[in-house]
This record gives sequence, C-alpha cells and structure tokens, in this order.
Amino acid sequence: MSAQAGTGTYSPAAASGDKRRERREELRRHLAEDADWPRADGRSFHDCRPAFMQTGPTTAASGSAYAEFGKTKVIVSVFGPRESKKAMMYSDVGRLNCNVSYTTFATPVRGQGADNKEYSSMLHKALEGAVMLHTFPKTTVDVFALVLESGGSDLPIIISCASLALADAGIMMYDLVTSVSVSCFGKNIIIDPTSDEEAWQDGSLMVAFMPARKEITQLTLTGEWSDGKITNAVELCMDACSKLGEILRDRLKDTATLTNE
Amino acid sequence: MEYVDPLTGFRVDGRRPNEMRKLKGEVGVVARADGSALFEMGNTRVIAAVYGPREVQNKGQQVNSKEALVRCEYRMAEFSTGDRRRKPKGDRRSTEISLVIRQTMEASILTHLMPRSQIDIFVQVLQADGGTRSACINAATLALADAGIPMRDIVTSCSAGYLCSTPLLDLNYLEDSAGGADVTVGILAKMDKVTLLQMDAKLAMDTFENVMGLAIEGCKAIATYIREVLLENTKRLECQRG
Amino acid sequence: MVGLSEGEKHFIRGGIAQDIRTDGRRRLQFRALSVETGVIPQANGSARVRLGATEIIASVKAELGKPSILHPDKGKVSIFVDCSPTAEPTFEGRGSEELSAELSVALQRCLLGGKSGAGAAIDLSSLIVVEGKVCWDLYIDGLVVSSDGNLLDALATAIKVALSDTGLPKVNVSLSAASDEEPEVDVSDEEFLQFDTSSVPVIITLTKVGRHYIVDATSEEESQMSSAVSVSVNRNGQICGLTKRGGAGLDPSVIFDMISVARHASQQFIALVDSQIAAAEADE
Amino acid sequence: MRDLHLSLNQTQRVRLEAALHELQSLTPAAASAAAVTVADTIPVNQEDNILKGHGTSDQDGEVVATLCGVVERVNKLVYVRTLRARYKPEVGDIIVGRVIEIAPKRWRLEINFSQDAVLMLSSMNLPDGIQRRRTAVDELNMRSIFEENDVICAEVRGFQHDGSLHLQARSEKYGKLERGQLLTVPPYLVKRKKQHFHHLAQYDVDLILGCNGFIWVGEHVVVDEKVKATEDQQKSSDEAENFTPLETRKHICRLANAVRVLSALGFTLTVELIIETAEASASSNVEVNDMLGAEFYVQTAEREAKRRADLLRKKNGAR
Repeated sequence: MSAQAGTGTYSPAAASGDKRRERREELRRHLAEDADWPRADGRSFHDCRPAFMQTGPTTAASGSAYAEFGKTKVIVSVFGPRESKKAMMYSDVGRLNCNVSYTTFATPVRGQGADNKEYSSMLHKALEGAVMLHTFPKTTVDVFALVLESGGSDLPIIISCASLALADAGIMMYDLVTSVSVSCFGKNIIIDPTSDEEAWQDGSLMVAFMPARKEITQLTLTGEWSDGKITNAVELCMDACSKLGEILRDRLKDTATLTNE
Repeated sequence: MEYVDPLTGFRVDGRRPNEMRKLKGEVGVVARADGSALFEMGNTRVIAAVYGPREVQNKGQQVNSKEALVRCEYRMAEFSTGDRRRKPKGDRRSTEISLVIRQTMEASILTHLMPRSQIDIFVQVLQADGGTRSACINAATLALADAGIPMRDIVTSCSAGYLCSTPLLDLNYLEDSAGGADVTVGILAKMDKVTLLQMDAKLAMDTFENVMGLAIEGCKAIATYIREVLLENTKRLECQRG
Repeated sequence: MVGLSEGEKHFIRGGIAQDIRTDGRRRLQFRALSVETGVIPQANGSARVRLGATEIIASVKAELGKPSILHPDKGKVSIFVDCSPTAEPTFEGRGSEELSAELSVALQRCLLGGKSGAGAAIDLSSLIVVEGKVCWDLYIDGLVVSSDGNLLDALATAIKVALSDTGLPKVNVSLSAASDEEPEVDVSDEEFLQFDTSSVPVIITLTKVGRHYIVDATSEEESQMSSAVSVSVNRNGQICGLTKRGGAGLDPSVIFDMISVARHASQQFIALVDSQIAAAEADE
Repeated sequence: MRDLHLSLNQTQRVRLEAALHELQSLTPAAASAAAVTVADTIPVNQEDNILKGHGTSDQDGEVVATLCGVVERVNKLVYVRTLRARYKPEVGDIIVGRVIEIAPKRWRLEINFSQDAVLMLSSMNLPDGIQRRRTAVDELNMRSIFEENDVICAEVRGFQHDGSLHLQARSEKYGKLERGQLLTVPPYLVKRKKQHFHHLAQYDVDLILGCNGFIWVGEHVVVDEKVKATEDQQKSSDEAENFTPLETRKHICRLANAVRVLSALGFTLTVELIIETAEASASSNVEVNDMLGAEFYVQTAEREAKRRADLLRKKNGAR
C-alpha cells in the first residue's frame, strides 16, 4: 500500500472481549436515554467514516481497487472480459460473476466472515444493472472481493469498491454504483454503522445507487419501519451515495492523469 | 427394551410381528414432473418425481447411446428426522442410497427402448421413520409407471428384522435402531426375482432365510397394493378421457 | 428454467400492459391459494401451501436450548430453505444452493427483524423458559416441492400457516438453589401453548414488467422481469423487511410507489390467508 | 387431481365425485376391463400367431404389459395404448416444438419426446420460397429464421438410420408461432385428426393442437402475410402499438384456460369441446381467471358427464 495510507502513529487495536462488552453496554445506556449520544468513534449520527479508496493494488488483474472505511478494509480484483469457462448456451450478453470472501482473520472470532454467504449474489445484483453486459457477449467478467478486515457496513463498501475496480478494468458501465447503509435505533437513524453498532441495531437499510442516473440498483431493509422513516433513510443514503460517487470519480480522474503523464 | 411383548406378542407400535404398517400410494403429486408419486409406510413418507425420458443433458455422462441413462438423487428434508440436525448435501449415506435406488430401478426399466435419452428419478424424504430406502423404491416405481416409462416388472421393496428372537416385518425407526439385524429386499414381483438385498449386523443362516422370506412376503403385498393403485389410476384416466 | 421466444415474451408484456395476464388474471390478482396444516406430524407445526402450481411444505420444530450470552432474555429462531429437485431437475446436487441461500436470507430478513430483535415476526422473549438458562430454539424449514414462480411469497405464507399450527409443549422447570446448576426440565406431553401469530407478516413480491407491477408472478412471467421488490408487511401495514431483486436500476420514486402498492395488496392477501387458515383448522 | 389443487368445499366435492362417477358408468365396461398395469399378463390365444406391439414383452411364453394403459387389438396385433407418457411420434404428425439449439445445418427442438427432434435446414422452405440448394450464406443466416426458444410448428418426417427423429416444415402453414401462448398437456389427450390447425374466425384466434401435447393459442396470422408481418414488427419500434387487441387477447386467454381446465380433468381435447367450454364460461359470465377456480372446474365435469350421457342416449335411440 502507498505511504499515504498510513497515519503516522499507530495504536494497538482494543478489541478484547471485555472492552467490546463495555462499549455495548454504553450504547445500550444511550439508547435507553434516547438522546443524541456521541458514537464510539466520535462521529455524529449522520457522519460517514472517512473514505480512503485507491485503484490498482493488484497488478495481475484487469482492474482492482482498495477501500478502507474506518476499520473495514476491502480489496476487489476484476478479471476479464475473458472466455466463459462453463459450457454455456449461446448468449448475446456477457456474464458477470461475483464472489465475496473473507480472510480468516477478518473478524474478531476466526472465520466468522464465512457466514455472509449471500454477499456474492447481493454484490452481483447491485452491479448487474450498471454493467453494460451486451458489450462483451459470450465472455465473463469475474469480480473477486476480499474483505481483509470486517468493521461494519461491509457489503456497501464491497459494492462501492467493486464498481471502482470495474471502472479501473475498463468495463463499460452506465454509471458507477455506490452504496451506503444506515442502522436504526429506536427513532434514530445513524449512517455507515460500525460492527458494534450493527450488532445492536433495531433495523437496517442499505441502498446501492447510481449517482448520475439517480437509480437504485439494490435496496434491502430489515426490522420494522414506517413509511416516512423509509423515505427519510433512503434519501439520506442516496445523498451519501452521491457524495461517495464524487470521491470515486476523483480517484478515477487521478489514475487517468497519472497514466497520461 | 422389549421390542416384542413376551405375553401378547405385539410390537411397540401395536403391530403383530408379520404385520406391515399402513400403506398409502398416490400418483401425480408434482404438477410439472413427467411422473410423480407419494408413498407412505406408516410415518415414513416420501415423494418421487420422474423427469424424462428426455435428451441427455450432459453428454459426458452418457455411457452407451443405445440405452437410456438412468439417474437418481435421494434427499432428506431438513425436518424429516425426529431430531433435527443439519447435514451437508451429498453425504455418504445419501450417495449410497441414491446408488442403490438407481441400480434397483435400472434393473427394471427397459432402457434399450429409449436410446440417447436420460431419465431422472428424484426422491425426497418428507418423514423418516425407518424403511426409507424401501419407501423410496416403491415411490419410484409408482412415479416411473406414472411417467409411462416401460418396465419389465413392478419393483417393490420391504425390510424385515430380527429382534427378541422374532422375525419382524417392516421395521420402524425405533426397531431399526435397536441394533438387531435389518434385511432390506427388493424384488421384481411377477418374475419372482430378487434385485436388492442388503443386511446389517449378523444372523444365523436359517434365521436369515426366515427373515428374508418375511421381507419377500412384504414386497409381494406391496406389489399387490401398488398394482391396485396403478390400475385404479389407469381406469380413472381412461374413463375421463372418454 | 424457462426459455421463451420473443413472440411469447411480447405477448406476456402486452397482457400485463392490458391488465389481462396469460391465465386471465389481473395485475394485482393472486393465483388460487390452498392451505393444509399438520402435514408433518413429527414437527411441532407444519403446513403445505399451494399457490397455483407452486407447492411448499414448511415445518416448525422446537427444541430446548440455552439463550446466547448476548441476549439472555430471548429465544432463537432460524430459518432455512431447501429446493427439492422434484420441483426442477436443475435443483439436483448443488444446483439449488444459490437459490436456497437467497430465499433463506430474504426470509430471515423479513421475519427475524433487526439484530436487537425489534420488529421480529415472533416475539423472541416469548420463547424464554428461564431467563439466561433455558429457551426454545425454533427451527423453521421450508421445502420447495414444486415450483412455478413466486417462491418467496409462498414460502412466507407457508411459514405463517405452520406457525399458526405450532404448539409449544408446556415446560415445568424446577429451579435448584444453586444458580450454576442446570435446571431440571419437565416437558409436558399434553399441554401445549399456542403461538401468537398475529404479527407474522406476509411477503408481497411486486414484479415490474414494462411500466407495470404484478403480484404472484408465474415462472414464465418472472423470466420477463427487469426488477422486482419483495416487501414484507404485517397486519398493521408496517414494513418489516424489503429486498430488491433483479439487476436493473429503479428510480427511487418507483420504489416508494411499489412499496405502497405492496402494502395495499398485502392487506387483501392477509385476509385471504387468514380465511384459509380458519378453513384448514375447521377441516381437521 | 394433477395441475389444479383446488380447495373444494363440501358440496363441490360431492358434485365432482358424482360427475366423475357418472363418467365412469358411461364408459363401456370393455374399456375399463382392458386396462392393464406394468407386469400384467395380457390374455391371448397362442394359436393365433399374434404380433406383440408397443408396451408388451414376452415372458416365458406369456404376453406381459410393460406399461400402464389399455390393451388394444387390431387383427393379430396386440399393443398397450398408453395414457400418461411422453410423446410417441408417428410419421406425418403435426407437432409444436421449441428450438433448443442451433447446430450446423440443423435446429434441435424440444417436442416432449425422449430425444430432441432435428429440423434440417434442407427440410424447410426458405423465407423467399424458392426451391434451391442451401448455400453457406443460408447456413450463417439460420438464426434469422429461427432462434433459440422460438416456438415452431412442423411435421414429423421420420426416424433417420442413426435413430434420430427428423422433422420437416415444407409448407407455408408451418413455421414460427408468435403472439400467443404455449400450453403443454399430456399427449394422450390430443387425438390424431385430419385437422390440427384451427382458425377460429369468430375469435380471430389460431388454435394448434400438436400431437405431442403442445398446444398453441395465438392471434390469427394470415399465411401469406406472415413474412410481411415480421417485417412490420421490426419497423415499428414502439411496442405498445403492436400489442394483441384486447378483445382477441381475452378470447386467447379464455380458450387457454378452457384447455387448462379440460386437461386437468383429463378430458380429450377436441376443438369442439374447447370452444364449447370457453363459450359456456362466457355465457355464464365467468371471469377468465375464475375459469381456473373450483366452481367452474366442477361445472365443466358436470357438463361433460351430461354431454356424454346425451351422446350415448342418441346412439342407443338411433339403434
């Protein structure tokens, strides 16, 4: 990783069981008071974590991207378009193959990330609508996402990072896809939750969005929601997605100028 | 545990030693399959669906283009056993039973009449209470007949065991897990030929003959029942066709 | 797997636009629903649901277990779906794994509520026998026996019916003085406690074909979808879960519109399911 | 009953049973007596030098059925006529099929037979209608004639020496079917007749009863306009203007549902019966969708029982 990724100082990660439980107790207390409380990392409810994104960490792939949002670290490689391995029926359109995996050390408990089996198909659905599949008939584009460390909001970060990697690979897309999730606590909505916050949430909502076309490619929701709350949360997410889209765009421009020089 | 009451001679579920559980067979239970059937032996309940004969889907599996390729998959529903445990799909037991069912059915199907085609038999156990492989074979026979696939003969299967010095017909799960011998027999009913014979544990030679004889009697009774079901169904279809 | 020719696809799209689908249904009309309870006697509750040619068996099994340390005041519920190859030859072997996982996750999302347990279909605290010591673990299994589209809605319906059929045995616990010891548990064979299933939601999947939405799509119609939204709605009209399916992007206003249409359709469907449950109970 | 799992109420159940019972009593006893199942011995007079046909085999000198069905005897030939089974092709049968694959010089079609059927490029009329040798260009343009998943009507040409089943489409009436729906029924419900194409002028609908149990219900197409129509369709990019007219569509759906109900009841599908059923639903103001409901299902069974009883009475009266 380039030098700018480092922050200069470093401190040991405090993730021992007792401390985690303490933080959860604290969160619970705040919830009971139902007041605006500072989040564990000092953010306010509608603050996202600083997004660090970069293209080209892996050289063997056609395109790749690295994303780091707080503790969540994701790397995505894109291969192809290359000939479909599977003996498939004739098809006018290309295939998009997505796979999400976790490192065994991604979670506090070893190997827990493997529980998120559905992420591969969720990633596929979020990206499918944005990729111009008809531009590479009879071939496959493989998207491999690896979560190095899971620190909450994993799937949205994977989706955003994957769309950056696709763009880096020069795959034709209608638009970039960015994704943001929110957690709901009582009547409060907090954006870009960490793992601790996700573990206590009453409900969650995730939006994958194409900022320029203003279209939602994926939307999931759990927990009980009233109509108005859904609207608010979705709008909040879309706004965050648009801003995240700008960051992606800047990264791509940076890469383009670098290669031109 | 007393599996046979020494005084009355009745078994734990109230049956006599040579008494079979209640049978139920029904064809046409899966709308989209070419043939399908439900078969119950007491609490054991299975569904079989037959797809085909149709063009061989994976040419690599075709061994002989002059005969139909018969395939079989056995699956247990998550809720089919008393204690619920998650098992990976394609575990060894399922693979073994799939193979047993396939070989047993293949012996009866006139595969040479359907060259270059494949027949898929899928059996799904809804409830397992002993004798699942027998129930699966019986269901598969019904489903194959429902699909109009030509067969040499009706194949039926039944099990028998030996507990408390008594040969017992059609073991339920409790009796099956008692650790005694368990003989599963499959026969071609009319030709009077045995196509499947499996046994766990050990038995004296002459006892074995008795137990096997009992299982064969069971198979014959099932064959009579299955033919009734099929004849009934054929007559009904013919009447409605007009 | 359905392959349709351009002509047929065009015909289906036209039918949806003109509000008369290939089987004569209107866009927001369901296929015939039939319901049976107690089909798996070994389970605590079970149901068979048929929606057109789609057939689902759902079973609920309850086992006594220990609550997790994080949630000592709550029982546990897990939901799994399996697609039998009897329904579709392509489901053989590992062929149905992806679909089964997708359906399982969608059901978990719609029925289990948030991580804290809020908004769950089943009140998890009602599954507690002794706080921190003994609770009920509910295992909900869905099996797709025959498939002709709209599996998710049919599965959710089957689970709702199976839960209404479920009786949990009454448990007597004799607490020993020492709190470390395992409590003695006596499970009654005769007394059963019925569940409160009034808050179990239904799932309505709206499939978008052209500019219109349809409910209860057959597999032929599903092959035509550009996108679909599955919304889980409870009796009070609250949204308890949502999944968007299909790749194409949707305008946010369209999604909100689909949610409100689904909510409207759900109230009709809940009434239909309730009447079928009542009829099934009367039949027993 | 297969296909339709209806929740009948008590009275409907009784009525349905009565109707089915009536049907049973109307069937000549001989037909029901001739029913056999797998492994049943078929009684024959051994001295007659009989010929063993379809669905029979020789076992220790006895003629034994290998299928469930009804024993038929034609002169010396004894065979079992199957009921539910896949399609058994005969030369000259008119069938409806779906293209599965495009292979060199041929299309492969699913026609509910134990193998895919083959339609050679040389066995069909080219769009220009001129008889000539097929060129390499024709071969490259095959996808423009039929592509994967297209529904096609064709005729059974026969088995080739390698055991594959070949079709032909050497007439204008054969070819691609568009703008309608395909239904599948068990092939035994479709009887071989002189006429399998039916233009129901009163509805502006084409009904094709394929011998293989594939039934097409679609908008009527005038044969010589076929080519032109496809061109038109390509021209008009706006799909909405091109939809089947609502009236015609209602007729198509009504006829399709009539086929669904009749096949679920296991009644032989004749064009007359299909029309009669559709008409009956329309005249008693049954909504198209409600035709698949329990009430209409029972009514259809009752109507058929009555129709057959009348038929029988007429026959007996004539005698």
